[in-house]
Amino acid sequence: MAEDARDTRATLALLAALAAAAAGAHAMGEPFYVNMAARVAILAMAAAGLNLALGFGGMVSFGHAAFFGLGGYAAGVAAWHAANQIPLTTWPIVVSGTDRMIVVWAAAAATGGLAALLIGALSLRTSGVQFIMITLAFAQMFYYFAISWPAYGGEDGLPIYLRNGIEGLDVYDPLTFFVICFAWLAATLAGTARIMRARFGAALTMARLSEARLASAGVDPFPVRLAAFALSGAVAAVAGALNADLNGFVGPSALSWKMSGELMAFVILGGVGRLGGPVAGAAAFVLLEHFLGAATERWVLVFGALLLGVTLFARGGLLGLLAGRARHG
Amino acid sequence: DPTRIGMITTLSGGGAHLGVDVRDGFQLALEQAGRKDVELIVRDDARKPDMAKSLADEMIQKDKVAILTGIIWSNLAMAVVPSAVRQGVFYISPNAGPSALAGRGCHRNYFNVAWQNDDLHAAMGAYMKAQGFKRPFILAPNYPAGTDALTGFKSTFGADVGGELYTKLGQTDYAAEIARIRASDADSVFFFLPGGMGIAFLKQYAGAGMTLPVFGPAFSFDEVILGAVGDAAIGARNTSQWAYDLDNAANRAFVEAFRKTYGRTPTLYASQGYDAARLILSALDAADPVNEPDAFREALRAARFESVRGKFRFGPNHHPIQDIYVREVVPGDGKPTNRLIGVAMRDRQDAYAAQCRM
Amino acid sequence: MAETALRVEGLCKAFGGLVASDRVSLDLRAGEIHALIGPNGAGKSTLIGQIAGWIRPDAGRVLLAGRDVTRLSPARRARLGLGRTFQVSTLALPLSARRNAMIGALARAGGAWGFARPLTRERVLTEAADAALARVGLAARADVPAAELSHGERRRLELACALAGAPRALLLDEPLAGMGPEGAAQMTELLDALRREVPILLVEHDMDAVFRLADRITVLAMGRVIAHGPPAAIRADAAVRATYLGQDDRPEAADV
Amino acid sequence: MSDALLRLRDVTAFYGPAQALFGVDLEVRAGQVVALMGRNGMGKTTTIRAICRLLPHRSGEIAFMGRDISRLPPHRAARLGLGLCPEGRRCFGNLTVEENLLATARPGPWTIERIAALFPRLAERRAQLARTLSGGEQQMLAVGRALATNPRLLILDEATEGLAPAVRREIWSALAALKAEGQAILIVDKTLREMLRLADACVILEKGVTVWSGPPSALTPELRDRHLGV
Amino acid sequence: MSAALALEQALNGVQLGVMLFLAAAGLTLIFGVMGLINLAHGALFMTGAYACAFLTRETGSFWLGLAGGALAAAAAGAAVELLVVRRLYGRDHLDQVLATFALALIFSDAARWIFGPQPLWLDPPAALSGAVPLPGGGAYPAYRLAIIAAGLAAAAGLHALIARTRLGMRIRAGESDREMVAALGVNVALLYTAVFALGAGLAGFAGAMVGALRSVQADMGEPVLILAFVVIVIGGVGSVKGAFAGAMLVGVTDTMGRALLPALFERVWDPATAAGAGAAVASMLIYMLMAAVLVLRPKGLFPADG
Ligand SMILES: Nc1ncnc2c1ncn2[C@@H]1O[C@H](COP(=O)(O)OP(=O)(O)OP(=O)(O)O)[C@@H](O)[C@H]1O
Ligand SMILES: Nc1ncnc2c1ncn2[C@@H]1O[C@H](COP(=O)(O)OP(=O)(O)OP(=O)(O)O)[C@@H](O)[C@H]1O
Ligand SMILES: CC(C)C[C@H](N)C(=O)O
Ligand SMILES: [Mg+2]
Ligand SMILES: [Mg+2]
Repeated sequence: MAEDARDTRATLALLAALAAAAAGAHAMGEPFYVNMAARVAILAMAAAGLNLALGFGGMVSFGHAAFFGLGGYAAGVAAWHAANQIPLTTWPIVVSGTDRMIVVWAAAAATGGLAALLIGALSLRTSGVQFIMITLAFAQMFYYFAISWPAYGGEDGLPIYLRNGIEGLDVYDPLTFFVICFAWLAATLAGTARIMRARFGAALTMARLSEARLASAGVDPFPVRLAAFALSGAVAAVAGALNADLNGFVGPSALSWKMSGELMAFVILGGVGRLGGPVAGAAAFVLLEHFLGAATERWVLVFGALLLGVTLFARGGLLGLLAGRARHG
Repeated sequence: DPTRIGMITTLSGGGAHLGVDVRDGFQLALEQAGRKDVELIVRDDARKPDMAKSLADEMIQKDKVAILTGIIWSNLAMAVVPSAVRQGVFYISPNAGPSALAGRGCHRNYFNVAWQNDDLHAAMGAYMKAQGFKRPFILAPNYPAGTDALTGFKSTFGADVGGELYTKLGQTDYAAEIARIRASDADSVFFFLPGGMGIAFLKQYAGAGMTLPVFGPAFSFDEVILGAVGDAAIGARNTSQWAYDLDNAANRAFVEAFRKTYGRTPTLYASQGYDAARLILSALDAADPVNEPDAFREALRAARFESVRGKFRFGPNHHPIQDIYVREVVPGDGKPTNRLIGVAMRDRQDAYAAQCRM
Repeated sequence: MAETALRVEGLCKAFGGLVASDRVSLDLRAGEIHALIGPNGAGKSTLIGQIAGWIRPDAGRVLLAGRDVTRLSPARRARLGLGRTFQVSTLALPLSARRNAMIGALARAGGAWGFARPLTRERVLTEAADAALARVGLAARADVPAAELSHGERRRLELACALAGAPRALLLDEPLAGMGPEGAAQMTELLDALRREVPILLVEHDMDAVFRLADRITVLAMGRVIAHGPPAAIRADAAVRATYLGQDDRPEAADV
Repeated sequence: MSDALLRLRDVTAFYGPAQALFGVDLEVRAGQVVALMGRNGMGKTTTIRAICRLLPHRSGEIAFMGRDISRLPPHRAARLGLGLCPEGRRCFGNLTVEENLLATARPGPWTIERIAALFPRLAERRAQLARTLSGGEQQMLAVGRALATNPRLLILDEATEGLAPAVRREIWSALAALKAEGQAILIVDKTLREMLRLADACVILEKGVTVWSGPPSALTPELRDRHLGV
Repeated sequence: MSAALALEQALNGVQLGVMLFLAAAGLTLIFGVMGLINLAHGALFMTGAYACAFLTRETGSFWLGLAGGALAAAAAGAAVELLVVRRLYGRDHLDQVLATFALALIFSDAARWIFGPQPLWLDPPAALSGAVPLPGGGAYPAYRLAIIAAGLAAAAGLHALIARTRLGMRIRAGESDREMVAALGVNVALLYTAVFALGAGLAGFAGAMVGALRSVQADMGEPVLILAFVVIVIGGVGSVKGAFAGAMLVGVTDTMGRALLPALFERVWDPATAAGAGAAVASMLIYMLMAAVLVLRPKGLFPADG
């Protein structure tokens, strides 16, 4: 479709701009801005995960911080055990902590995916407001658990003094770390595009647009939705793990409802159900936070007003402005 | 190039006045010094560990600060300090003093110019024991400084207390806790609830008709808190390494200058912010932190400045060795105020110094 | 006797105190159009819902080609060959006509679990969809988003979606609703031709079409079958005239 | 000049993209009872929804008491004196009988007491939740609720649908009493005989178009067969 | 646990429940009548508290402050409805969530801007300071008793309004058939503004009362909002009766959990661990309750439509 092509072009342009920004910052010896680009990539990836459920699948999850945070804790806990040389479990088999990124990613994806599968299986029995609220409630459950469970820092969070690493790469080099995050983001977007063009995507789209039509065609909407929800949770979790590594810290606030709201805001700000929407949304947020934050203490106010304006008036989000009118709703 | 100092502190939310006072005290010292080659960057951490961590990264990477300071809360310090000092930055704590950073986790670039978390509570334990209290009910929020506080108290009072309770950090409704105190057989209450938590607790404690005498560290009875709590606090006794009516020249000058600049009586935090700045300034006189870090560190360790608390020196773990006083809340001019009534401990050194190997 | 594509036996359904289906039995034979008529709220859509699996009956059975499907999900029934359209359109409006029809063929051609191959290269699906679109006369409109189709075209697309699944029995709920005279005539012709391919259970208020198309008619009123038979008999039935077709100047039989 | 209470000229209406009315003309004068007729799905209910401003306006003229109401929101149109008893009753199920009558009542000759006198069954069920009423009782309630707004024009859409014959008769006699008092009524009903007995004028719709109007006496069997299928 | 302590904790639970009811009643009413999810409801709670603190400081009278707090929140609610929410009725929940999330951000940052980042402190009125003796030897703060009384009175008043007045009838009729209400001559737009203002006013009232107990700060609305969601999901979205039942259930469960679990766990662990784990489980308790209710009765305890 023509709109698809425009969407793809806008997405590629955004990615190119992000990569160029990181490279430029690196060339100018500004590791801070390289890290900022990595942050954009990570948040965009998490929002892209959410977009799969919310934008493409129509499941308004207000609890994706749960998966993002779980991924972060997966990274944090693995690193903590590795740093303190305490095995994760001793029974039935000894599992020791790890600081190998690949293992951490797999663990994060599994944790997030599994949690999403569980939460989804229960939550998808409801719809509408109940769905929004029950996903929120489940996320709050994780949040309070993290706050009060003292083993991994509780409310204080869990500093990661040693960044998880990959053999042969200097992950402390901001540019290297950016490239890793960027690769993940690109892979997520490419994967999403691919899936959405295939049968599964068609069925998921139909489950959103017309559940009755899908079922009448002989495809049960529930497993399709659940699979998309789990996948979405897994992607958010990997992003969460990257985020924990970037910050050298993971705390309960990664699980808080504000985080869920922000992820949602990235998706909407960028444009719901558009491939590059999350990238545009996350980039706009990070840039606003940084430059508006430097310019005025009232940047939250400005951000809120912007979000309100986009929601009320520009229904295609930022990408809608870039690539044509809204696809959603 | 000027020396850049990054201050990450709490300027909004329940504990905001602590950060405000540290900042104001610090800035007062800078202004008095009148040095053009020192630049201070202040940011609000909203008492969130992750926010503090990312602000620290931003200051180190983007603003290229040489010295960080300002953190009020131990949990934030635990998120920031270890990675900051590892990146070669100096961290001068004007308040938070978690045991982990005093003992095994100590670092050559980390200095605490206030006190180790246990200190004031240990002093209060000793004081209450001497005063003949048998069963104090003790409570603190559940975070590093909270556990340090009760550990410190029991280290001098003994473990046999009338009740022990950990609350949620930032909690503002203490109905359930007060009910438990009422139902216990305690003869006194010792609490460590810094910032807004203490205000809420004291107001609700008085409102519930409780009459057991209360004790606590100085932060729970500073002038800001007394202004909000009012007469409900009269009679309470608290331990402190500093008091505005402490009689020494540096302090008299400080209190007067602070009152003149800000129109209010300085609190403990203001004095700590002031001392932190003066410590840094004294070391800057001797060396440059970026180019001569070792000399700068030695200058810090020597602590060649006149502390407003009087005698001051660092122990081997870069934490103070100092006297701890007892103050009592008395009716004042419109609102209650503190009066120095004695000394609880002399030359107190924290219990973790021995574990520190630099 | 012709083979029975679909049989409903003693279906009962109550919503609270309201009995929407009251021991309804009927069948659908190969090659026929069986019309289901009755006043608004008689329980026609509720009956279709129960046959298709969206509404769980309180009692009774639904048999599809002799197999009891009463407990199966709508999707399972669809996979067993039950196609349907809805009273209110369920098309995915932003998607093209072809894409809508392809979804109709999804289950028949292997299901939804394909993650890599683009839909546009799924020959089975595109072919099934194009054939169905051609069947309803929308071949030329295949790439147009459903939102841009006229109301009549949409109703035909709805039908094409059902046909793409190669159903063995078809439930149509008011396919003529909201159509102008020409649209209604076209659709009537299409249905007339379709009966040879798949038997149809037709709910419709347009009596012209019903009497033209139906081989048999079942009349529902207040959840109950009040008449059943060939069109001529139904047209003459007093009870049907009283409750549904409307009265003329003859004294009202039911009126005391 | 025209003393028309309600006048529709060439009115069209759509449900989303689907057109339901293609050109409806209709007139109700003060004190008159007008029967709106046509087979199923011909647009009677749609016409009524258009009058009551429950559908967005596209084209044509809708005037009530000489005033163009086509752009008014429904509540403003209603307050000018339209009292709707809708198809399917649509009583407020979570309100009691009395509350249903009171919630939207406006001052005028029709008080709760008078409505209770008209439908004694409602008086007996005063405190019962509407959703637990029988269908006939709900129908009476819907009529009563419309009357309680003290309308200049009472609009009844299938007010006798699904009712037992005895109840139906009660409603018809109540309507006759209303007519005697000079109440203007626009009525849609499946039972022609009773309706024609009451009506002063008839309007027949076919596929959303007014195809005939005139007095009941002019409604020949040939016309009925052609347009009403009987 | 002694009887006096049990009574006192039960009262604490009821007090929390009453406060939650006031916050949740507006939320559920707004959802029931207009089908709108309002994430800015917590901000209206905060508005009430700030307005009360401000007015009390300016006028010296807590009572004026309390009334002003409720009114200010109601006015803010009406303004929000007229300017923003009105455009959201027909939209899907996603847009509603986002727009009201944005409103919540705007409100809390605006409060920080106007009143400064530090909390304000508000004292209960002198007449209600001190404690009232309880049977069994305990005592209970007079102000908390007053909150319970005021909350119950507000609940009763709300019930009377909804059940007895014509406005209430119209509100309920609107839940059942919005179009018919309009067709019968009720200005639904105005009705909605009124309902929104009413819900906001109740939240503001609760915020003002709680403000004097705790502190008044910009983010005070958030936890209340989340709890109010839990309350109405448990009680049945759209049902005022459900909100009351849900609020009491959540209030008592939460308080009892916090009071009992740490003590229970102390038998197994040391006080710090027990406090941590007890608090963990206690704060998760209501979410577990909610999940259980939703699994058993997906529409809550008192579904509005049943
Ligand atoms: N979910 C439900 N809950 C309660 N009542 C229902 C429900 N669904 C349908 N009904 C009622 O059951 C009756 C039958 O409805 P149904 O939709 O089957 O009628 P229909 O014959 O298809 O009418 P129409 O010709 O108007 O489409 C109606 O009175 C309707 O109000
Ligand atoms: N909500 C709706 N959406 C789409 N089309 C509708 C809707 N309601 C009615 N229609 C269509 O509008 C046309 C006119 O319907 P309307 O209800 O006005 O007929 P009617 O004359 O009142 O019929 P009946 O005698 O069955 O009540 C019909 O073709 C119907 O299918
Ligand atoms: C305000 C302070 C008393 C806080 C405490 N020192 C801490 O480390 O958290
Ligand atoms: Mg139907
Ligand atoms: Mg009709």
